[in-house]
Amino acid sequence: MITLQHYLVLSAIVFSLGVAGVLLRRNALVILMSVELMLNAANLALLGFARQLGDTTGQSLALFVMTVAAAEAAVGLALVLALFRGRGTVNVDEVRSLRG
Amino acid sequence: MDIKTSILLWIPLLPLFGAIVNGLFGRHFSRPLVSAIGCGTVGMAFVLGLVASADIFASNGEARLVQSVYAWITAGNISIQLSFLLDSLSVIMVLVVAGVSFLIHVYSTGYMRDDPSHARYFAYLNLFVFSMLVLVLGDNLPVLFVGWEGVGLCSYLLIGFWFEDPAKASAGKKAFIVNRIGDLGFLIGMFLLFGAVGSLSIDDLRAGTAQGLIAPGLATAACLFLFLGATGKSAQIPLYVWLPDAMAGPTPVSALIHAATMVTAGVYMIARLSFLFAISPTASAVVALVGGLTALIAATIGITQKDIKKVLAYSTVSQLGYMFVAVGVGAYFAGIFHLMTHAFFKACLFLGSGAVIHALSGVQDITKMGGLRKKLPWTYWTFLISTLAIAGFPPFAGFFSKDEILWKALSSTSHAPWASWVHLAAYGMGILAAAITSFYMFRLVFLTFHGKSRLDPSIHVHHEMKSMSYPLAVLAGLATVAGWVGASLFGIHSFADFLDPVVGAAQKTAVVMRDFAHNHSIEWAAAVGSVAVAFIGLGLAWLLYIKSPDTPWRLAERFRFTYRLVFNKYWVDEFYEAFIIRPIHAFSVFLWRIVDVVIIDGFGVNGPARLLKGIGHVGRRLQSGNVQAYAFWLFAGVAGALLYLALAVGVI
Amino acid sequence: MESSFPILSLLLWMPLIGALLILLVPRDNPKVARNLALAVSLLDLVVALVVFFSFNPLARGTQLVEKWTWIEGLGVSYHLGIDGISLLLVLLTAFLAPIAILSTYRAVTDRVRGFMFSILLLQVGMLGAFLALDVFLFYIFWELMLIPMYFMIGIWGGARRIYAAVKFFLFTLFGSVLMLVAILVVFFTYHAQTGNYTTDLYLLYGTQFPVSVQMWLFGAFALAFAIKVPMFPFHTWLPDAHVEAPTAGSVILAAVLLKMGTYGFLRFAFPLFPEAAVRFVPFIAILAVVGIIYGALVALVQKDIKKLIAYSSVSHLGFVMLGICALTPAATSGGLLQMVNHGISTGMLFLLVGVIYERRHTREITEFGGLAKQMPWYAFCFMIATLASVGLPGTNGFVGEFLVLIGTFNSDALPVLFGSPMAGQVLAGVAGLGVILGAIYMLWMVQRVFFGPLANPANQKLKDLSLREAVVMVPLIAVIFFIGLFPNFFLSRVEPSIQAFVQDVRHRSQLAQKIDREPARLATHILEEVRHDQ
Amino acid sequence: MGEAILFWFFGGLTCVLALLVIVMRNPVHSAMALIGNLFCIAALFAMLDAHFLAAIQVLVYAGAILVLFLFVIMLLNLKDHELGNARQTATKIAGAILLCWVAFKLIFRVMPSTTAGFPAVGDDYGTVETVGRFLFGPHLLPFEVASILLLAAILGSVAIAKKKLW
Repeated sequence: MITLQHYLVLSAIVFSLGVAGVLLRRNALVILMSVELMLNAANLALLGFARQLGDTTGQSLALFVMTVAAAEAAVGLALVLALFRGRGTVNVDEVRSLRG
Repeated sequence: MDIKTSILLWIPLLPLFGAIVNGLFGRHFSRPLVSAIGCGTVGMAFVLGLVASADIFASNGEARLVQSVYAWITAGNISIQLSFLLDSLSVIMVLVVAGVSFLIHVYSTGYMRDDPSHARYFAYLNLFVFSMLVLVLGDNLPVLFVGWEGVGLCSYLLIGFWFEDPAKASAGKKAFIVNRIGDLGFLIGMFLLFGAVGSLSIDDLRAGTAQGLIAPGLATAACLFLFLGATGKSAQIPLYVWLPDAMAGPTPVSALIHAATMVTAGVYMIARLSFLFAISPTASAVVALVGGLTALIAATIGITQKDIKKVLAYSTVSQLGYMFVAVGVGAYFAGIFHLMTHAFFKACLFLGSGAVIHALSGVQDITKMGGLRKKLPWTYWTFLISTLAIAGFPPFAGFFSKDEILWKALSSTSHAPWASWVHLAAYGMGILAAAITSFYMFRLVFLTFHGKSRLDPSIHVHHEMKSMSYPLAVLAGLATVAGWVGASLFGIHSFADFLDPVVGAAQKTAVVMRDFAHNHSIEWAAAVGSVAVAFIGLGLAWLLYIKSPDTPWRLAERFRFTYRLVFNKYWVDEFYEAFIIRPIHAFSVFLWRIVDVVIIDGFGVNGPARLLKGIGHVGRRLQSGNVQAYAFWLFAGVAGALLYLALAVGVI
Repeated sequence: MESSFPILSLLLWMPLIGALLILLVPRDNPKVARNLALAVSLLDLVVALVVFFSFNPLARGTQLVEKWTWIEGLGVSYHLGIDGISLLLVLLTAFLAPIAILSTYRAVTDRVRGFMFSILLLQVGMLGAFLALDVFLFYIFWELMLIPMYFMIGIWGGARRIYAAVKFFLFTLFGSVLMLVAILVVFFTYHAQTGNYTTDLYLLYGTQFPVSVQMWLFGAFALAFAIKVPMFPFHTWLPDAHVEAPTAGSVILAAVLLKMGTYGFLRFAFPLFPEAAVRFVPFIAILAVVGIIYGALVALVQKDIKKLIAYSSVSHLGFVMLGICALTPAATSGGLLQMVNHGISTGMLFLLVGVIYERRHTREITEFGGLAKQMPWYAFCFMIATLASVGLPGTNGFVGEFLVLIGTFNSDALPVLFGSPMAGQVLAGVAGLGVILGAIYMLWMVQRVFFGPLANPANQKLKDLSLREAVVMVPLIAVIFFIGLFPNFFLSRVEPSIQAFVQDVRHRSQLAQKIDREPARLATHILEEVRHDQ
Repeated sequence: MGEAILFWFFGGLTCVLALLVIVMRNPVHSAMALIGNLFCIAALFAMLDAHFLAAIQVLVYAGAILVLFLFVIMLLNLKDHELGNARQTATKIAGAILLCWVAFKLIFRVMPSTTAGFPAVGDDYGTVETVGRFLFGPHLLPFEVASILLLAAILGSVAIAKKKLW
């Protein structure tokens, strides 16, 4: 029997992989993709819960998450473009303006 | 309020008006106009004073006028009126102050004729007259204090009148600061009295004293603090050091402020509060003792001084000592009597010295004068008359007042157990000082006017000016006759009777007569004694400075140490400098450089700042600028929180 | 007591309207900005005068009250009102603002709009802090003052302006954060006791605290105010701030901002926690006296004129604190008057230093000498300010110092609080030494700056006061003599409020009862009988 | 039983593809793996009766966002040396492992274990109509705000991409 738990564990795995990607990769594009992974994992959990409760609110919430994800991707990619133009790299190790 | 009462306010206001007009606009006026405003307002004040005092003269001192102008300070239990009081004591003071001021203003029109700051001079001088009149007319101690500090301010301004000379500006500052020290004493004395009586008006204080509100111990404390104020203002030990330096001011100023009027304020104050001093024999004895000591010590310093004005300055200190002896032994009227005669002859002496200095274009060293008798006849004769007066030769004014003081000191004692000795000591010092006074005054006359001229040949001796000579003549005349009004030796008691309504009761409280007090032959013998010492002083001066002019220098060589000790004024200034001023200065630097900068700012303020900065430097390492590192710490934090949660619920 | 027309609000917000208008002025037109600021501050002064004359001098309580609910849930209200204590300080603030603005016409040429904006905003903060009768509202204005002042020092200041500005900011913030915590404790305690939330000052006066708690709360308030006063040993920000601040900033800082501290003691610290206050009084009084002497001594050895005056402020404010601590109507009235006096005379001194600084760009005393010859009117004004500062009778300084000293000397509260019969006498006596030292450092400075030969060639072409500068000085001189000669004009308006303050603190701290057990020291009533008999 | 097979198939594929996203050196490969991953998740959505969202997932993610990614990748046209090496430090790997470990521990232990499957829902659950009614009914305001967010994102990304920031 496939229960809510299965979906949640799957969601956690995907989320963790996303986190690992964000932390370990240097390529800004891959980092953005990892963020997309994390958002999708969250959506999966959200829809799982919604199905469990039979509540459509969770679905509309997931839709908003997608909206945010789209916006995030657009701005993030614009930043990557600008970064590449300015620095000639997409390696986040070389961007250290925040250094204290 | 009738007209005579409302006049009181105008007596001080007129000079104030003159001061404001001359001070603000005087530089645009012509010199005669400035002089006219200056002299005119003071002259008017004198006339108003005469008008206002008509009743008091008519009633032989019984009448009194009180004018309450408005409520000045009201707060809590304190209520101070701006009010003026004219009684027989203040009549004498007002007339002496306004009269002498008027003469000196007239004199100044000549003396200061060529000074570029003519208008400023008259403004200051008028301001001084205003303050002095407020002082003597004040009906309560705070109003008196307004005048008291006001004259101190004017003294400061006038001593430093030629401020471009740093030494003169310093002398002014010294005068103000030393006066301030005394003023604090005055303030504390006032506070003590207020605590006991709840009012500072003279009448209330008198009533309170009569009702026994002021305990004897408190009275002594209050009197001693007030006397500290008097020592500052009237240049007594230990605060006399400013007066000799004050000679840096223009000579008419020295005559007016530092001889005739301001410096006598302390004596006036004690006479004004005589009812209070009378119930404190201890304080009175201290006053008498300090007065006697000052009279003697200042006189000895006077012997060696070479500056004509310095000699007169020490002589002033010495004469003020006599007045304090008088008020200390309870002879309040004698103190005021001497105050009045001294105002005339000392003003005359100072103005005479001013005339000499003016004639010699600024020379003040008497060893470089001599033989001026012929060239400056007016000055010489008036100076001589005043010298005879101060030295105590009858029938000049000084003889009567000084003899009165000495006789009262000799013939009285007070309730304090050791007062008998104090009075005798005061008498002894007084008679000794009288001899020395006679000596140094004639030394001054002989060195200045007699003998051969030791003048620098390049100096041309100017003619005497009428505006300067007439006031000299008037003052010399007063120095001759003023003593007669109170010559108790000849049975004339009009002066004492006139003051009796104010100080009589106090005098009776304070004084215990010795058994020979009413023996006229002893009184005559004492008088003869004081004339004798005056002759001794005169004779010595004649011997040393006319007969054999070389002897003084040989004596000075012989008693080298003593001479230097006295010539350098016992090194009192140096003592104050080394043991009071320097330590305070060093301590202040310590407070600033060490306490403020190192301790408070260093440890208290910048210390924590540096600590935080150090922590920040450590924390800065974490800020690699790598966003991923930040994200790592973010997730590490989440992991830590989860771990904690797991441990807390016992999952792991 | 509701007034029909919200005149206090008009008084308070008019400078803000002016400040916003200044932002609309084009950047390249500083003249308009200056004149606009001056006009607004003058108008505000007119309103302040209207307030002053519509104030009923006989009434004890707060007047012209305006009260509207602001944040209902927390009981925060917009509550303005004025009594004798704030009346004088409001008038002082409104009086000095145009003078300070006028003094900047030549001194500030850079970012004029910003400066004028800051100065008007500062005025809103100051007026608000004096007018607010709600703790929350007060705290907002209290912090609001900080920001413009910080910028005034930090942008238009001298060489070490950043250090000075940060030091000023941190010192003040350090204290006010503790005060905020204390305010919150009071707020929640009131709620615990009554079930209501309120920040209204008069309601909070009624809160009951155990004495041990009061001690902490009073300590927090007192620290905030003591830093602002500033009392020894929290004074070290003041010399730095004054030296670096532009002239107008120094004037306002000395004249009004420092009064916030002493006002805070009168309005908040003492009435809110009377029992703790009377226990703290011995410490505060001793610190005040130490400050008087300390400030005077350190002023004695300063080389920079502004620093000297800054340290003299430490000394003068010590008198104010001593007057408050004496807890007698006379001394406390004197302390309040001394706040105004210090504002006038020290403000004037700073203006005068600014005048010479504009000409010579230095404030080192040794650079000057003999200026009285070259600048007689300037010397005249400086002399008057000096005399007012050293408390010469006839000037304002005397009245304040005299009342403080005589009130302290004969205070019936201090001996009880110190447990020693001579406490008042000793404190007043030592404080009196400060009067002497005051004369010494001021006159010594005057002598070195104005007297002596005009040796420095740089000083030989100095111009005397310009018409604008003279216009700035005249009202100050007039006020110096007016207060000196007719102090009752102000004291009579202050008296009822001060009486109420003293009685309230004494009564609620049980001090009055303790004093009653002491033998009567003042024999005024006997004297009354004597007078009666005569 | 068929449901279980589908879940394990799509679930396993999701995990594998997600792993590929983060380990591929070339971002184009990562993007390809991500597309697959998104399709699998869309399938899982459908299994959760969220048909509408499954469709949106394919349309928006695979159709729009991923295309955007690919455009950018091609625009940048990264050279081989510019791709860089993933130089992972030991601490970071350790941290990631620790994080995952804790997370799984928690998930398996903390949540109450149920064996029951999903409850039954109505036919209209997850349909366009139902979701639409929610969006334009109670969630109208957030919906409109979301549109503003998108607008801002469009403007923002255009502004950022046009400027030279560094």
